[in-house]
Amino acid sequence: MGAQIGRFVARRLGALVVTLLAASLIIYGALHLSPGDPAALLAGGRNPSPETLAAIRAEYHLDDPFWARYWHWLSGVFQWDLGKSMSFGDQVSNLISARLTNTLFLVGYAALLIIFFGLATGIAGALAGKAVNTVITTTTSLLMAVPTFVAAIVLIWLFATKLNWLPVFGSGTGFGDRIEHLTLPALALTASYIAYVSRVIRSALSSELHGEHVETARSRGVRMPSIVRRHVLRNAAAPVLTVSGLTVAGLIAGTVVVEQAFGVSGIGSLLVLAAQKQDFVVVQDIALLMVAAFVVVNTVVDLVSAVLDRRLLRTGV
Amino acid sequence: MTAPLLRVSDLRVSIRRSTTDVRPIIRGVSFDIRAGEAVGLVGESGSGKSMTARSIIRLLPGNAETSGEITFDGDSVTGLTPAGLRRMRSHSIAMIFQDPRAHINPVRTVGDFLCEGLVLTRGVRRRDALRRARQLLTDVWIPDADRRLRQHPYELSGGLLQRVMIAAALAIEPRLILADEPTTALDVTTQEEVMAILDQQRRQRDLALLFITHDLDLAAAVCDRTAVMYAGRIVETAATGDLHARATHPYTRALLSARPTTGERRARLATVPGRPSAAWEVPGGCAFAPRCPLATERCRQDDPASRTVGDSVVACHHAQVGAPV
Amino acid sequence: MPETPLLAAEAVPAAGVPRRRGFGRLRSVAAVGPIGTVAAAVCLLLVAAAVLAPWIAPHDPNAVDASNVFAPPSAAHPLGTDDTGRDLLSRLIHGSRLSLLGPLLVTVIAATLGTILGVLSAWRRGWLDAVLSRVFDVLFAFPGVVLAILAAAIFGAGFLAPVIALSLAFLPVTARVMRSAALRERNLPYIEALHLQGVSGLAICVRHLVPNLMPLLLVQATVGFGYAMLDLAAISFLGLGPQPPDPSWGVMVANGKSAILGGHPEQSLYAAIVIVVAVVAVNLVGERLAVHYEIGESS
Amino acid sequence: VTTGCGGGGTSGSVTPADLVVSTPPAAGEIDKVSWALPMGEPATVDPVKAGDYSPNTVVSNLCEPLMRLTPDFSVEPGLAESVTRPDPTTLVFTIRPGVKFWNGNPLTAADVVHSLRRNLDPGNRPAHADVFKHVADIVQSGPMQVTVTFTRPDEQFLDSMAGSVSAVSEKSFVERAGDGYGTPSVGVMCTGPFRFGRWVPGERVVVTRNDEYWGTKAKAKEFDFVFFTDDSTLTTALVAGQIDGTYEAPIGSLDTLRGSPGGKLYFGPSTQSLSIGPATTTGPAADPRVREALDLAIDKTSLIGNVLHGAGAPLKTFTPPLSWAGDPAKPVFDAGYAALPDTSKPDLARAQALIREAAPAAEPLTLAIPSGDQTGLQTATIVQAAAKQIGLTLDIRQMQPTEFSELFYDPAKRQTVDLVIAQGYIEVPGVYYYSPGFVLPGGVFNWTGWRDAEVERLMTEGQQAADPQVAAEKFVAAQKVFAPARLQISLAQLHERLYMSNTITGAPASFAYIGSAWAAAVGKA
Amino acid sequence: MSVPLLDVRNLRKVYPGPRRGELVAVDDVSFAVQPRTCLAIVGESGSGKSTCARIIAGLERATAGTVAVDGDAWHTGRPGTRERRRRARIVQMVFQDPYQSLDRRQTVGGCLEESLRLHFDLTGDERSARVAALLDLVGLTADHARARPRLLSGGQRQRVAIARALASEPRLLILDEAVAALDVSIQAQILNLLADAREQTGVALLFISHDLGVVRQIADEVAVMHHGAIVEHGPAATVLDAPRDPYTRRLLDSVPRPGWRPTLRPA
Ligand SMILES: Nc1ncnc2c1ncn2[C@@H]1O[C@H](COP(=O)(O)OP(=O)(O)OP(=O)(O)O)[C@@H](O)[C@H]1O
Ligand SMILES: Nc1ncnc2c1ncn2[C@@H]1O[C@H](COP(=O)(O)OP(=O)(O)OP(=O)(O)O)[C@@H](O)[C@H]1O
Ligand SMILES: [Mg+2]
Ligand SMILES: [Mg+2]
Repeated sequence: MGAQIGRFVARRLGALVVTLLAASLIIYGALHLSPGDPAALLAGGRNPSPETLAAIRAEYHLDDPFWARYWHWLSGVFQWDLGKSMSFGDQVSNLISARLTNTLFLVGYAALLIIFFGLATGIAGALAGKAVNTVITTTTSLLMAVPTFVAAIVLIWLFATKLNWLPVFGSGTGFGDRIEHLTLPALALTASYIAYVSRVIRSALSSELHGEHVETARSRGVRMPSIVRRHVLRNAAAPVLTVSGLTVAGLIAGTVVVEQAFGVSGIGSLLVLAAQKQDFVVVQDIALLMVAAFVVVNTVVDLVSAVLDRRLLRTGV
Repeated sequence: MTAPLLRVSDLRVSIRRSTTDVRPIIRGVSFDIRAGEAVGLVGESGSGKSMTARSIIRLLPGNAETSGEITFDGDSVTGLTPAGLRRMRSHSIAMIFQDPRAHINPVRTVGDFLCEGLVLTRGVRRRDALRRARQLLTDVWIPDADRRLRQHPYELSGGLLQRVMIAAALAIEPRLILADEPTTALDVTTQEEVMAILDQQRRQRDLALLFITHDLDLAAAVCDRTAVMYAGRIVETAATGDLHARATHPYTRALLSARPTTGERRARLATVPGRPSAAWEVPGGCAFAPRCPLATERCRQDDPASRTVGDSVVACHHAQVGAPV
Repeated sequence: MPETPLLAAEAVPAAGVPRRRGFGRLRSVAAVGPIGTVAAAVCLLLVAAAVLAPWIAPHDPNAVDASNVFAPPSAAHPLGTDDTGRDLLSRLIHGSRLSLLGPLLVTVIAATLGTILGVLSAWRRGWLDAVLSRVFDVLFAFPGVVLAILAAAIFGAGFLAPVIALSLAFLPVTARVMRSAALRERNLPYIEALHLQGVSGLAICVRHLVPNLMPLLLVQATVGFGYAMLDLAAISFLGLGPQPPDPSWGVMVANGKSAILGGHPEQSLYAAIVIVVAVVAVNLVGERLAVHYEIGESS
Repeated sequence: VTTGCGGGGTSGSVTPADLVVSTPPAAGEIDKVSWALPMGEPATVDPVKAGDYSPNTVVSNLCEPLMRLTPDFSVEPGLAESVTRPDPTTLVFTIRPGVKFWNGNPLTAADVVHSLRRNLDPGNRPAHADVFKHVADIVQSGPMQVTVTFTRPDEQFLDSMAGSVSAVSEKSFVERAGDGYGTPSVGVMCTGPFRFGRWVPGERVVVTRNDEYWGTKAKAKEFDFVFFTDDSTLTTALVAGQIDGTYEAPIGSLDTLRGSPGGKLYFGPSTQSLSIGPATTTGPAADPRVREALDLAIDKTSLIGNVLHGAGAPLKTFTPPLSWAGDPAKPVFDAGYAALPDTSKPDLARAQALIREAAPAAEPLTLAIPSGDQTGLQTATIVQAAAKQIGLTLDIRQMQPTEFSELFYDPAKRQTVDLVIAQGYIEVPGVYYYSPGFVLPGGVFNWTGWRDAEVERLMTEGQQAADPQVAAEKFVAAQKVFAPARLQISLAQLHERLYMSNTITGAPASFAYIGSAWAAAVGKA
Repeated sequence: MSVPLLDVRNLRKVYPGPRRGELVAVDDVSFAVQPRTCLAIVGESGSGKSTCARIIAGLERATAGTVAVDGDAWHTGRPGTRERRRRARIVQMVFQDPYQSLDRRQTVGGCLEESLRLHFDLTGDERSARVAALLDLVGLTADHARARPRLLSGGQRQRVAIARALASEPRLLILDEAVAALDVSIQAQILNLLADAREQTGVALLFISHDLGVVRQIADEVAVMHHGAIVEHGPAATVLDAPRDPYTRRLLDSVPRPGWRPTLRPA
C-alpha cells in the first residue's frame, strides 16, 4: 500500500513537471510569433538611436538564439528572477510580489465563499425537499449564466449609486481594509462559481445518495444523518474535490476580469495591462505562474482524492 | 400451528412513472415464513422477486405505491414509524444483496462495514464491535480476519465480499434474512461455498430465510418451501422435496424442463414460446396464458385465484391433485 | 464475471414494431418539455437575428447621430440610443453576429478536432494515445481566458485570436470526453463484431463509433458553447476581443459601463441581459438534451 | 470663473469663455488627497526619463526644475534664482541658495550639473535628449553657478527647461541608486514641495508634504496618486467619492462627471491636440493636395461635439496658441495664427476639386490608430466617412502597441500605412520646441521628407534670434508657408479636463500642471 | 483423421499484471475443433476461456503458440482489414451481452445487410432475400428487420447477433457465454436454435461457458480450463459422467441438482 502511494505520488509529480515544462515552452515560444519588435516598445516610441536599440537588444537578450533565451528565462524563473518588465521599468518579480497579496487574498476569499455557499446550497439541494430543490436549481441555472463582469457591473452600480456600504474601487491595505475593499470583487467573482459548485455537489451527492451502498446502510437501520455523513459526503468528497480543483482555473481567469473591473491591483489586472501594452516579459511570467498554480492545485487535489478514495491509486495518470 | 414470523398478504406494488403512467409490478402476492424456516422465491428476470423482498423492509423506490399487509412477528410493517422501521431493520431483519461490490461502500474498510450496524444502531463500543466482527469473519470461513478488517472492498474477491456481506447480516443477530440472489454473480464453485456457509449459519442460529434465486434446483437445495413468481404474482408455492415431481403449475414445469442438466443430453429442450411478460403488460386473465400450452378461453378471461392443490398452492385453472398437467 | 440478470426490456412484441417517421421525431423533440422548447425557441430566435441582421435591424449599427444621444425608447429607436446616438436595438441585433459566431467557431473547432483526436487516441492507443494525452494535459493546464489573453498579446486584440485560443483551450475537454467515451465504446462487443466482419477501422469509426458518440458530443458542445460565450464576452469586456465600432455584446457591456453612473445603464443592461438569456437558453437546451439522451450531468 | 456644470444630458459645448486657468484657491490645509492618474502607473519617477502624462504629473511635484511653468504657460525661475546670457551661445544659471534636499543635504551646483548632464547620456534613456541637441557643455562655473554653452544659439532652450528636463536630483543619491533611480523601491531624492513617500506597485504612489520646503508649503499633508487603466473604473471612483480629483478626465465620462453632485468639472487651456499625419514619403498621403482635401472634408465642429463631447476647439495648425501664451511677442503670434485659413468648416467642393487635380491612386489608404484608443477610433470612423465623401477609401488599421511604436522610428514600417492618428501634447512653452521636427529635413516627425528652403532659413534664424519679436516674426512667416502644406491635419485642440470633488480645490486648470508643482496648491475647499 | 478445422497449439497469453508482475491468462493450451462439431470450453471465471476465444478470432495477440485453420497457420497478431475480411468468412463470434453486441443506431436489417455487402456480391433483391432467410433461420420475422435493438428483448437481440454471425457463412462460430445472460426459458430457445443452425449450415461451434448443464446439452467435446490451462479434455459424455481431473469433479459437484446440498469443500 505504501509503495503504491509512493508510486502514485511519483507519477503525478512527474506528470506535473512534464506538463509545466511543455507549458513554459508553449508560452515562451508563442510570444515569438508576435509581429512586432519588442525593442521598439522598450524604446518607448521616442525615436531611439541605433545604439540605444542595440543596447536594449543586448539587455533583453533579444539577439540570442531561441533555446538560449528560453533557457535563460526558465532558469531565471526557478530563481524567482523573472526578468525585467519591458513597459514598467522594474523587475517582474517586484511587480508580481507587490500584487500577489491582493490576488491571493481575493482568490482565498472567493474560495471560502464558494466552498461555504456552494456546500450549503449543494447539500440543501440534494437533501431537502422538492420545493427547496427547485428554488436552488432555478437560481443556480440563472447565476451560472451571469458572467463575472456583468455581476461586477451590477455590484458597482448598486454600491456606487444606491448603497454606499462598501468601496467599489481599490484593494485596501491591512486585513480589515482589504476585507472591505475585496468583498464586492469576491462576490462578483464567486456568483457563477457558487452556482456551478453547488450543482456539482448536488449531483454528486444525489448520485451517492441513490447509490447501492447507501441502500445497504438504510437496510441496516442507520439514521439518515449518519448515512449522509459516512456514506454520502465521504464518498462524494473525491469528485467534489476534483471539480473544486478545476474551478481554480476559473477563479484565476475570473480574477483577471474582476480586478480590472474593480481596479484591484493584482496579478490579473497586471496581466491585462501587460497584454495591452504587449509587455511580453510580464505576460510570459504571469501566464506561466497561472498555469503553474492551476497544475499544482490540481495535482494536490488528485493526491488528496486518492487518499480519500484508495481505488484511484490503481488507475493511471 | 404457531403464527408465522412474517406474513405477506395481497401485496401490490406499482411504480408511478408519471401522473398518468402507473405500472403495476407486484400484483397481489401472499405468503408467509415461519420462524426458522427457509423459503425460496424463484422466477425469471423482472418477475418482481426483489421488489417483494424490498417491500418487506420498505426499501422501495420513492415513486412506488404499495397496498396490502405485511406483518412481522405479529406487528404491521406497513404501519411502522420511522424509528420503528429503523429498529426492525437494525434488530430483526437483515438483507443480503446480489452485488456486494456495489452494496458495500467502496471508500471504507471492511471493518467499518461490519461494525457500522452495531456501532450506529446498537450503541456497541467500536472495540467490542471489532471483536465481534473478527469472530463473524471466522464464522463465515474467512481466515486472517485482522488483515481483512483493515482492507478496502476492492482488495477482496467477489466470493469473499459476499461472505463479508453475510457476516454483516449475521452481526445484528436478526430473526429473518432476506437474501436477494446472493450467488448469481459468482462461479458455481464459489456459489456452493457461499451457499453452504449461509445454510450452515442459518441453521446454527435458527434464522428464517427468504432466498431469492433464478435457480429452482438451488432453491430446492436450501429451502423448506419454494414459491415461483411470474409477472408479479406467485403462481405456485410448494414444499420442497422432489420439486420435479410435485410441480403442478405449467410455468413451474416449463421452467424445470427448459433447464438442461449435466446428467443427460436431451434431443431437444422443451421451450416456452415467447418471452416472460412484465407485470404491467398483462392484459387480464392469467399472465402466463399467452405462452401456456394449456391455455383456454377461460385462462385469457379471468386470472386464476390461488388454491391449494395437494401439497401446493397453485394459481392455475388447470391444476389438479396428483395429476401433473 | 457473468453479467447481472437483465431486466426485461420494455420490448414490443415483434408484430408491433412501431414505425418512427418524421412526425414521431417531431414529437420526440416536444418531449423535451416546455422549458426545453422555450429555450430552443430562444436559441433559434437569436440565430435568426444573427443571420438576418442586415435585413431586420432598423438602423445601421454604427451610424452615429450626435443630436440623438441617449434617446429614450421611441418608434424610431425601440430601445433608445447610446452615448453617440447609435441605435441600441440595431447594435444588439448586429452584435449577435460576432457574439454567436465566436462561440460557434470555438465549439465547432473544439468539437471537430476534439472528436478526431480523441477518437484517434482511443482507437490507436499505444504511443499515439500517450503523446496525445500529454498534449491534452498541457493544453488543459491553460485556463481559457489566460490563453486568450496570451493570444491577444501576440496577435493583437481582435475577433480571431481569442477564438482560436479558446478553441485550443476547449479542445482538451472535448478530446478527453470523446476519448474516454470512445475507449468505452470500442471495447463494446458490437465494435468487435464489426471487426470480425472485416469492416475497416476507418469505416467502423466513421459509420458506427462516432455516430454513436454524437449525442454525447452534442451535449458536450452545447455546454461548451455556453462557456465559450461567457469567456469571449469576458475577453471583449477586457478590450481584447472584437474592436469597436463592430458591435458585440461583451463590447457593448464594456462600452456602456461609463454611462451607467450617468443614469444611462441601458446599453450595458440590454447587452448583459441578452448574454445571460442566451447562455441560460443554451444551457437549458444542453441539459434537456442530456436528459433526453440519458447522459450523466457531470462531464 | 468656473464652468457651467450640471445640466447633463447632451454634450455641452465649451466656449473659450468657459475655459479657466485656475480654480478657486484652497481655503486651508487638508490631511490627504487621493488623486487619479488616468493613464495608469508611471513607468518611472526619474525626472530624466519622465516623458508621459503619469510620470510628469507626479514628478513635477517632487523634483523641482531650474525653470518653472506657470498656469498661463509662461516660464519663471525655479531652482535657478536667475539666468543670464553673457553671449548668444552661453547661459548662466545662478542656483537658489538655502535649498535643501529632503534628506537635509543642501542643493549645490554640482547636483544641478549632474542632473542636467544625465540628459546627455543615452544610457539613461532620457525622454528629452533632443532639447540638448545644440548643447556643447554643461559645467559648474561657481559655487552656486552653472554654465551651459551651445554650439549655436538656441533660443528655445530656456523655455524647454521649464519642466522635468531640468529637475534636479541629488547627485550622490542618484549615483548610489544607479539604474534603480526612480523605480518603486528606490524613489527619487529632490527638493520639491512633496517628498517621495512610498510606491505600491500597481496601485499608488504616495507623496508627503515636505515641511522643510523653501517656498510656499503645500496645503495637503499627503497626496496619493492612484493608478487607473480603465476609464469607467475611474469614473466610478470619482463619482463614488473614493478619488478626489483627476486631470484628463475621461472624455467618454464627461457627461457623467458634469452631472455628479459630489464634484466639479473644469475646462482649461491646453496644448494637447488631435491630428492625422502622413506616414510615407510617396503615395497619395505624401501629396499636400490630398491632405488638404482630406482636411477640408472633415467637419471639425461635429467631430469636437461628437467625439470630444465639446471638450475641445478647432485648431488651424499643429502649434497650439497656448504655446506662446506667455511669450512677450504674443500679439505677433496671434496675428499670424489668425491669418491662417480657417479649416473648421468643411468645404467639400474645394476638397473634391483638389482630389480631381491630385488624382491619387485608387487603392484604399490605411489609417493607423493605436488599438484600444476609443477617441482615436471614433475619430478615425468620422475621418473615414469624410474621406468617402471625396472619393477616398480609408481602411482603419488598429495597431498593437509594439507595432504602433515602431512607426515612430522605423521608416520601413511606415511604408505599410498611409496616415497615422496622433494625440499629442507640448509640455513646454515656445514655438520652436515642437515644430522643427515636422518642418525641417530630417525632423523626427517629418515622415514625408517635406522640405522648403525658405522655411528652413526662417526657422533656423528664428531659433537663433535673441529678440523675441524677431523670433516670432520669423516663425509666423515660416508658418504661413508650412501650415497650408498640412504636414499634420490638425483636427482639434483638446481642452484640459480637470475634475475635483467638492472637498478640495486649488489645482490649476490649465495643461501647465504637466510641468509645475501643481499639487502644492490643492487644499481644503 | 482428417485435418481439423481449427488447430490450436501451445497457446499462451501473458498480460502485464499488477506491480510489474505478469498475469498468465492462457498457459500452453492446445486443442482442435473438427468440422461440423461442437467443442465446449468450460471453467470458472478468469480461467482464460475468453482470452483463448479472442485470440482465435484475431481480437487479441497471442504471446506464443499457433492457431491453424484447415492446416495453414494463422498469423496471431492483429490482422489488417483485408485479412480480417478473409477470416470473417471462416470464423465468427457471438458475445455474452446481447444489449451491447449490436450497434444501437443500426436497424436489424441494416446490420445484416452491412455484413452481406462486405462479403458477397449480391443485387439488392438477392440481399433482401438473404436477410429474410437469415431472420427466418433465427426465428425472427421480416417485421424485426426494421427495428432498432432498443425495441428488442435480450433473446431477440441474441438471435440477431447469431444471424449476423451466420451471414458471412462462416465455418466456425465462437460463442462466448452467449446464453449466460438469458432467462432460462429464452436460453432453451437459443440452444435449440443453435442446434438447428448447426444442422442446417454445418457450422462448427466453439462454445464457451461455465454452465455445465448447457455444455452437456450442446457440446460433442469438452475442454475444462483451470487457471489458464486445460486440465481435462474429451467427449462430453465422458468428461461429464466420469470426470478424471479433481477440478472437473469439483465443478460437477458444485452444480445444483435434485437432492444436492451445498457443502464446504476444502479447496
Ligand atoms: N426503481 C425502479 N423503478 C421502476 N421500475 C422498477 C424499479 N426497480 C424495478 N422495477 C421494475 O419492477 C419489475 C420487477 O423488478 P424486480 O427487481 O423485483 O425483478 P426481479 O424478479 O428481482 O428480477 P431480477 O431477477 O432481474 O433481479 C421489473 O419489471 C422492473 O423493471
Ligand atoms: N486486457 C486484459 N488485460 C489484463 N488482464 C486481462 C485482460 N483480459 C483478461 N485479463 C485477465 O486474464 C484472465 C483470463 O481472463 P478471461 O476473460 O479469458 O477469463 P474467462 O475464463 O473468460 O472468465 P469469465 O468467465 O469471467 O469470462 C483473467 O484473470 C483476467 O483478469
Ligand atoms: Mg432482482
Ligand atoms: Mg469470459
